[in-house]
Amino acid sequence: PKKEELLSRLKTGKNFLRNQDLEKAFTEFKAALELAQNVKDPIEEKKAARGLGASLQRQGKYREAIKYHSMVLQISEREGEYSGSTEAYGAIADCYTELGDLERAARFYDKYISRLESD
Amino acid sequence: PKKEELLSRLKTGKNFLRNQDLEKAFTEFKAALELAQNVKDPIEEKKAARGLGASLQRQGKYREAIKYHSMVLQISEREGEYSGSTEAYGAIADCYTELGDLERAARFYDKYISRLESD
Amino acid sequence: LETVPTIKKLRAYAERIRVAELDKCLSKMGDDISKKTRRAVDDLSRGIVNKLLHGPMQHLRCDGSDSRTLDETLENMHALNRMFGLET
Amino acid sequence: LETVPTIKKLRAYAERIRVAELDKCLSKMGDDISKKTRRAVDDLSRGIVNKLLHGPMQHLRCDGSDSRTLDETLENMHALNRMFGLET
Repeated sequence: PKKEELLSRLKTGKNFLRNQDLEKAFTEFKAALELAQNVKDPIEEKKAARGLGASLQRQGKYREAIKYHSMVLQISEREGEYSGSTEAYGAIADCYTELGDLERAARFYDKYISRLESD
Repeated sequence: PKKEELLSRLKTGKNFLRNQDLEKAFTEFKAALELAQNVKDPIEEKKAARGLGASLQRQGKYREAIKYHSMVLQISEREGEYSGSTEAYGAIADCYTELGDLERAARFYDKYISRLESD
Repeated sequence: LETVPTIKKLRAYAERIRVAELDKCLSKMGDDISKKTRRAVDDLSRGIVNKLLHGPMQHLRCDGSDSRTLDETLENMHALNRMFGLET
Repeated sequence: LETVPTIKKLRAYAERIRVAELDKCLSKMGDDISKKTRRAVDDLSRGIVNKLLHGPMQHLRCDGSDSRTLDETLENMHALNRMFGLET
């Protein structure tokens, strides 16, 4: 049942995100993140973190967005399962670009680019 | 049963093509083309014609390949169903490029390019 | 017309990627997929490639009626040759 | 570093195409698809986009240690800006 709620939160979060309903999306993904940590499902945990990052990023809250995109990378490291990492590096770099920190953006884009050919 | 044979011929043709077994591929697609015309299935007829074009093209028989790629376009016109047309324009242009007829290649590439954004 | 061979090479480059990724996808999906699904993923792969190629392809086919356009078209060609390693 | 914003815009351009085509594909496939299938088509769409972008992205990040490389990188950037209409 918790797993079901998790999946449903992720789904509504995605729909809110798609409709640019960013604060509602944030709330859903936040709940999903807690549920995912509760049931110890790292794949869904990453999806929630990525959704949080995307919601904040589209609101222009780049520093907070970086926090959640970085969480995706941390979960990958913790689990040794790297799905979503390429996208996370790219998103973090996008945020630094918006913040005008092109040096740091370039470093994250380099990680992103070096992963584009892998799967 | 004819329809089944048709689908199976297309499938083996594709596998031969993939393994660069080009003459065997040609034979399969040729049989498939006749079957498709027999059972009046224009979608599969186009697939067979395209397979024939591809087999010939990879053998360097560009003029003959153009004949079959053009057949795809004719079937589309006849049926008012244009799946495969973008690819056919591109393939014909590729053949003219190989033949050194860049003028004609350019004309077909223009048709190809104008269709890239449609579905 | 100098750009025509580049169009051919770029198409071939993208097609190799498309077929390789489509094969991976189909092998993940197994043999029990419907014709409709098979068609949908094929369309997906073509749709992405075609829409991504549209801009570059168009900019390889400026008609060159004034010299600036021709220069730009050739610059586009050189950049594409470099970026996709098409010059082999 | 001048090329960093172009990387961002090119990523966004490709992502819009990817999402649009993926949505079309999923709506053709209906609601009854398995998680495995859903994952496979998502991977397909990302695989094609990432592999197609790899060359251009790499050529926007030459380190510019000698001037020729820097010039080429900027030419690549200008060509990409033109071809994908990124300069808006």
